[in-house]
Formats: sequence, structure tokens, C-alpha cells
Amino acid sequence: MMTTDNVFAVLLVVTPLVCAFFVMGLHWVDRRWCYPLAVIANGISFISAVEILISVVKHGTIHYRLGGWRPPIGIEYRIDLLNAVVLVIVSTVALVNLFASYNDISRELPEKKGTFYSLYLLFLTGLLGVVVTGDLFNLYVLLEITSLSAYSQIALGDVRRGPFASLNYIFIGVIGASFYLLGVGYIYIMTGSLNMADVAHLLTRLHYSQAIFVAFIFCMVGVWIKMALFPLHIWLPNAYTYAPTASGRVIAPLMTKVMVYVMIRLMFTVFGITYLFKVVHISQFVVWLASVAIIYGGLMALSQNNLKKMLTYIIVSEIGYMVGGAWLGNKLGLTGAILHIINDAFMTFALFLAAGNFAYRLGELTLDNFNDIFSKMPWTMAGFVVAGLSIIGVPPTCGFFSKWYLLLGAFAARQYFFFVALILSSLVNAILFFRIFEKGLFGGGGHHVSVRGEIQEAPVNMIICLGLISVGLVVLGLYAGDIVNTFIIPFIPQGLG
Amino acid sequence: MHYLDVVILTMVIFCAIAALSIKDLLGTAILFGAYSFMMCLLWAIMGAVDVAFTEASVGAGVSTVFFVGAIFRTTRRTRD
Amino acid sequence: MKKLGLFVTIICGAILLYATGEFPRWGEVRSPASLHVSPHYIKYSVEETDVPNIVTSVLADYRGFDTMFETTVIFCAGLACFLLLRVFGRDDELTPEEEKGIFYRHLPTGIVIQFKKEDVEIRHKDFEVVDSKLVPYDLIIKTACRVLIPFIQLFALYVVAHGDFSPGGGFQGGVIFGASIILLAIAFNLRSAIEKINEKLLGILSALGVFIYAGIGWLCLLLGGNFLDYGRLASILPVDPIRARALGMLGVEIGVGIAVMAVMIIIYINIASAGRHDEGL
Amino acid sequence: MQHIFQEIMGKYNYWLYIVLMMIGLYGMIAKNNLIKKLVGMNIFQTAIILFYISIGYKKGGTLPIIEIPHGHHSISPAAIDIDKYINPLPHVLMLTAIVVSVATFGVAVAVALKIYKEYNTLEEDEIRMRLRER
Repeated sequence: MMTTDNVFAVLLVVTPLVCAFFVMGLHWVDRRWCYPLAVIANGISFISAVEILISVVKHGTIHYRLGGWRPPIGIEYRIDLLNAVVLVIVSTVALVNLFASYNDISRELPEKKGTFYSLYLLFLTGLLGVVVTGDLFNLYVLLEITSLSAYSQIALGDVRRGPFASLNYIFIGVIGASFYLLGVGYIYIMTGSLNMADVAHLLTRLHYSQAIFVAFIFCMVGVWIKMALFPLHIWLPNAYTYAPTASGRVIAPLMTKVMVYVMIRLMFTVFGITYLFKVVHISQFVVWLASVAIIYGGLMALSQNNLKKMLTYIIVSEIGYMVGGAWLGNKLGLTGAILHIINDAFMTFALFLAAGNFAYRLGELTLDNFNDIFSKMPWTMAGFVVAGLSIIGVPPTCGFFSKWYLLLGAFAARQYFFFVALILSSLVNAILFFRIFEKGLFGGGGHHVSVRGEIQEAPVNMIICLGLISVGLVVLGLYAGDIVNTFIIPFIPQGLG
Repeated sequence: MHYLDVVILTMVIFCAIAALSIKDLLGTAILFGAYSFMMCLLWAIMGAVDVAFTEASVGAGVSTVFFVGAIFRTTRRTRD
Repeated sequence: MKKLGLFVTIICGAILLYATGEFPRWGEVRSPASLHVSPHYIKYSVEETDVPNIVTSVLADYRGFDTMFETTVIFCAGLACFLLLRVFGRDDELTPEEEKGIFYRHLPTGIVIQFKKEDVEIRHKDFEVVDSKLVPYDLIIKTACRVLIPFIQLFALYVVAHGDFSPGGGFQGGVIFGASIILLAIAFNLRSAIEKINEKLLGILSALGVFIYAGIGWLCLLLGGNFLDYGRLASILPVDPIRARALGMLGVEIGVGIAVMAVMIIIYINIASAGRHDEGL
Repeated sequence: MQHIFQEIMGKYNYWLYIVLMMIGLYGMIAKNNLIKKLVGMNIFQTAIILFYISIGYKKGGTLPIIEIPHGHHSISPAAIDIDKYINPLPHVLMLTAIVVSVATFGVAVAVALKIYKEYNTLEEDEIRMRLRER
């Protein structure tokens, strides 16, 4: 009756899921096996993701019918270029982080190591599932797995502030997810379907419906809450700052990027460009909001005295880039936004990796602790410099290219406020990072006795991970043109200006 | 049939407001249990028996127990 | 905060209200939602899956993938409660009363006595350790629960097994089974419940339950079908593909039931004792 | 007049779900006690579930369990009248949503207990005050 589809599509999600159960079981049997199993599971996901990307580039969109049912009846996985690229990003970042976090977890959560890895794998499952699915409700369920594991990982962090930050995140996250669910409900009552492609087809004759407009607003606001776009970002800085190092490093770069992916998927696949830019006239407003987010994030980052908190505000600002780019309504803007998803995931990951290395040796991450850090931790600092330059947007690194596309897009769309915000943000980032570089180089060896004794370079595995990612930033920059041509241009929907 | 529906809907809203405004957390827990039970009746009327069954066992049953457990481990008093 | 809350709430309410004008009437038979996808389920559920309860067939088969993740959500909650709350040993200070010694209750009479720590350790079936004198002890409740619990558990098993034909299924059955153990923990005390079904077992059961679900999915994959395509199970079961779907669903429901049962108990014991696994409520 | 009355009778279920949702949302944002916020969260989620269940309802429809005629093992698709059975899809979705909400609730309670252990209070403003003191 039915043929089998590309098996990697399901291996990708189910392997970490099944291994999470084994890791949980092994926690009571022999804890030494938990870590290798987690690495293996993550590795299989990574290989599947790469395999899928190659297959999509060669043969086009992959369909996988779960349970063998045809799409609107059953759940379908539909993987095009955008999914495939984001899948590779997610699995790479999670895998590298797993290598880097071995020491942190042994130090921060020695007793509950096994169960923590189980939670980590569930988080990965959720993210991959959100990216790969082609069903609106399935997306909600996986979003909740992701969020639930993120909440509990954050609550495990800083004893004093972690749980409170986590509970705030829970409340706001539940509002976001429920808004999304409401939006889906409104779509369902008007169309009767939950499959994205099917809904997109049915929506073409419902463009001027009030209910669909409300559904659109609620889906978007829900996603914005989850990704922390400017006025809805209040949960993010605390939650990401006080998470355990190992989880903060993966939650911070991935959660927001995946939510941006969800936004782009909803916008361009489900609602379609005609609806976005011809029927609903909110793009001007959203781009404006994104510009405010960029400036606000930058200014708040300037006023922080803690490196991790500063980085979280940089994330708030980067979200503005991607949202603004996607809503510019032209090819260049969308290209920039998607390229920035790729680049920003790795840039923020590199920054958080470096912050993790510093935290491992310094303990507190107040900026004064960075005095003369270049001589103590040269390799970590080198990686940090590359990541910082990339965030600022200095040419050979990848940050420059996505920013360039966004600037061109803003100019073409005559969104000069967004244009100015982008340039201003580069300046602010330059001040932010050069302030730290300057301290690290010329800060003088004032007080150098940290809680953890003599400061030295971070463990080798952490250095290697950071080095890998920072070299990756330059490589991504050098091949930016190829990435745009192979992965992004074919995805851009026809009809964008 | 219609009237029963309206009466239960009113009770649901009443329970929700009461659960949020009462100053004793144990009372909140019990009212929340009542709220869940009313909700479950409402769904049973609308023919969603499976959902009603789940809500009866989860919302009115286990959730309330979790609530009471949490209140027992923390405090009963609140200012709002 | 109050004003902000009111403002946000009213805005949301107004936007939602604005859209209801276009909705089909409540109870409308020919609404878009009941004309597009759902007729397929109603018409073909029996023919394609041999399960008359459409909710079960959609839950476990047509949209079985959702349900697998729903069970994973529950598993994740249990894991999170364990990770967040469980403390090993007693981390806080003892109350002055407890410092003097350990309380024992003589079960036949209900009298509580206290021994100094160093003195003796009583291991006798008539005595049990309690935390303080205030823990109530009621023979009537205990006896009533002792009678009630087997019936609750029997009902839970019925709900799991009969989910194909009547309301119910793995999730409800699992919650009811878990509730029976929670009842035991409330009526007696947490310690005696944990003695019956210990933490390690619960952890492994919760993982096992979800693993049964995912494992059946894998099995279908290995037998050459798509993930969760229960029809493929027919090649190892002595039935036709349609019946195999019903059996696959039953297997999956059992997995859900086990996982949910274990997780409900894990959450309860961790919340009721704040992770110390002592007397409980 | 007749029209307005019909409109009210046809939509009141949706309106009341909105009222419930507003109550829950308000409780979640404006209440100070963390347990109260949790109650608000649950009310909010059940209101959405009520909305979905309302979508599925059909007047005169019966439970979504197919009646197989006595003495038969199966029933042919042609013999089933789709208008007779309530739409089962929202029920399935909401079973999942209930499970998700109870899972979130469990985690939230666990986190709240952890907060109580640290601050010895569940009032949000007191916790914020303590945080500022440090």
C-alpha cells in the first residue's frame, strides 16, 4: 500500500528521544555510560541532519508520512532547504556543546549527571522536532517538550536566582505557547486542517477573514513571546544568565533561532507572501519594532557589568535583526534574515562557549575580572575576539555578510530607521567588545585571585570546541556567497520584491 | 439541556473567580478542583467523553493533590 | 502590574471577541472543521484500524506521533521534578523535637514513642518510623483504603484495556492507577508507599513506558514500514494488517499507561515530601 | 431582534470561553502569589481547551464511538453518517493539551517549591525585594 520514505527524517528525531530513556535508565545502573550514549545519540542526529541536507540539495523536498497516513489525515514531515539547514545548525551546536560541557556538568551537577543528560537529549529532540515537522499541532507539542526541558534546566542553575528566573520563564512561556495554540485553533475552526501545506492551500480563499487575521496575530505574538522580541523579552536575560553553564550555552543560541525559524515558516509557508504584505498591513510596524529591539538590546548590553547578562542583551538585539529582515518584504531582507539565523547561531554559541571557559576559571564574570586576561587565557580570548568581531560585523567573519544583506534589504525597502538601527548596533557592539579587549590587554594585573585559585587556560576539550567554532565563523564568512546560492536563494518564495 | 449548559458555564466562571480571589490557598486548591470538575461536566455535555474523563482524573484528581501537596509543603496564607 | 494585567487582558479579550463574529454557530453540523479532515476519521476508523472509538484511533494511530511526544512531555515532567526536588539525605536542620531522637509508632495501638538516637534501632513489624508526633493515624481510613485500592487498580486496568471500545485509554488508566498509589501514600504514609514501589523502579518504569511506545514505532520501521505504521506488525503477529493496527494501538496504550502511572507517582512523592521522601502529607 | 437572539444563542459558548481566558490571563499577570499565578495558568489553559471542544460539537451528534450493528464485526464506511458523530479531532488535540498542561503544572510546582526553600515565601514582590537587597 505504501512505500518507505527517507528514513533519516525520523531517525533524526527519534534517536535522541529513545536514547534519553536509556540514559535515564543507565543513571541507576552505571553512570559512566550516560555521557557516551548521549554523545552517540547526538552524533546520529548530526549525521542524519547532514544526510538530509545533502539529499534535499540534490533531490528537493523530502516528505515523510508518519504512520504511513497521507498528509492531511496523518502527520507529515516536510523538509525543504530551510528546515534542513536549521537542522544541521541545531545538531551541530548541540553536539559541540556536549563535548565542551563534560567538565561543567561534572562540576555543577555531579549527583544528577545521568538524568541531566536525559533532559538535554529531550531538549534536542524537541528542537529538532519543531524544525522538522509539517503539522501545526505537532509543532506545539514539540515546542512544549523543548520549553519544559529548558525550564527545568534553567531552574537547576544558580541556586538563588535560577528557580525564580525559571518560574517567570514558565509563566511567560505558557502564555506564548497558549497564544500559538489559540491561533492554531482559530485556523482550525475556519479551515478544518492542521497540516501546514494544506492550511496554506485553504487559506488562499480566506484572506479577508477576521478570524484568520486574529489567528495570524495570535500565532505571531505567541512566537514572538517565545523568541523574546523587544517588548516581550523580559524573561530572557535572567533565564539565560542563571542557567547552568552547559545548558545556557545551548539554550541561548538555539531556542531563539529555532523560534525565528518557526516565524519564517509560519509567515512564508502557511500564510504566504500575498497575505503578509498585501492583505495585512503590519510589516511597517514590525520592522519598526525590530529596530527598537536592536537599539534597546544594544543600550541595555552597554549598561551591564556581567559578561553573561551582556551577551543575553546582545541576543535580544540580534533577534531584532532577524525579525526585521524577514518582515522587510524583499528578497535581500529575507536572505539576510536566513543567513543571519545560520551565522548568529554560531556567533552567539562561540560567545557563550568563551563565556563558559571564563566562568570555568574565573567564577564570577564581572567585567573587572577580565583585567589582563589575554596573558592568562590566550586561546579562549582569541576565540572570543573572533566571535566578537563577527558580532560587530568585521569583513572576513560571517557576521559581516548577513548584516550586509540586511542593510541592502533595508535600503531597498526604504526602511531607513531599520538601516540606521543596524549601523548603530554595530557601533554599540564595537564599543562593547573593544571595552573588554582593552581590559584584557592593558587592564593591568590588579586583583587576580579568583575563587578558583590561580587562573590558567581552560581545559583542552573546551578550547578545542571554541577553536572549532571560531574557525567555523571565518569559514562561514568566506563561503557566504556559496551558502546563499545553494541553500537560501532556492528557498526564497517567488513574488518577493 | 441548554439550561444545564448555561448553569454549569456560570458555575465554572464563578469557581474561577473565587479560586483566584480567595485568601486561603487551601481554599484555592479546593475551588480549583471544583472548577475542573465543572469543566469536566461541561465537556461531557458536549460529547467529549474522553477529554472529560481525562480532566476528571487529572484536573479534579491528581492536580488538586499536587496543589494540596505544594501548599502543605509551603504556606497556606497569602495576601492576595 | 495589576493595571498592566488588566490592560493586556482586555486587549486580548477584545481581539478574540472581534473574531467570533465569523465563527460558525456553536453546534453547527456543517462547519468547516467538521467537513475537511475529520469525516475521514469518522468514516474509515473502523475499516482501516478496527477500532470503534474514533478518539482512540486518531490518538494512537492517525496522529500517533503527537501522542508519543505527549507521553514524552509527561516523562520530561517526571524527570524534571526528580532533578529539581530530590535531595539525598536531609539538607535542612532538624527541628528541636526531632533532635532529641527518632519517633516510632506502635501500630496496633497507635501510640507514638520517642527514642534517643544512640539508644536502639527498632526493627519490628509492629513499629514504624514517623517524623513527628503530629502525624495523624486513623485506622478507619486505612482499612477503607485497603479495601478500595484493589478495585481502583482493577478499574484502571479495565480503562487501559477497553480504550478501543469505550472512553478511556492509556493516559486515563495510567492516571487512575497512579492515583491509587497516591491514595495509598496519603492514607498510610509516603514511606510505606515507597517501600512498595521504590524510586528506582518508578524511574525505570517511566522510561520503559515511553520506550514501549517508541519501540513499537521502531519495530514498524525495522519491518519495512514507516515509523509507527502498525500495519507492518502483521508480519510478526498472526493477524491481518487491519487487526494489527488495533493491536499496535493497544500496545502503545499500555506503554502510555505505564509511563503516566510512574510519572504521576514520581511527581507526587517529590512534591509531597519536597524531595526528601519521608513521611509526606 | 430574532437575529440578535440567535446570534447570542449561537455564540455564547465562545464568548464565555473568552471570559474564562481573560480571568486566567489576568490571574497569571496580576496576582502576586506564585500559587495563585499557577491557578491562573491552569484556568487559562482549560479555557483554550474549552474553545477547542466547542469547535468539535455538533448539535444532535453523539459520542465519537462508532456503533457497530449487533452481530456484525465491522461496518462499511458508506453506512456511517458523518453528521451523526461529533468531530473527534479536537478531542484528540485537547487530550494532548491536557497532558501538556498537567506536565507544565508539575514542573512549575516543583520550581515553586524550590523557590520557597530558598526564600521562605511565595509572594512575588517579597522575592523581588530580597533579590534587590543582594
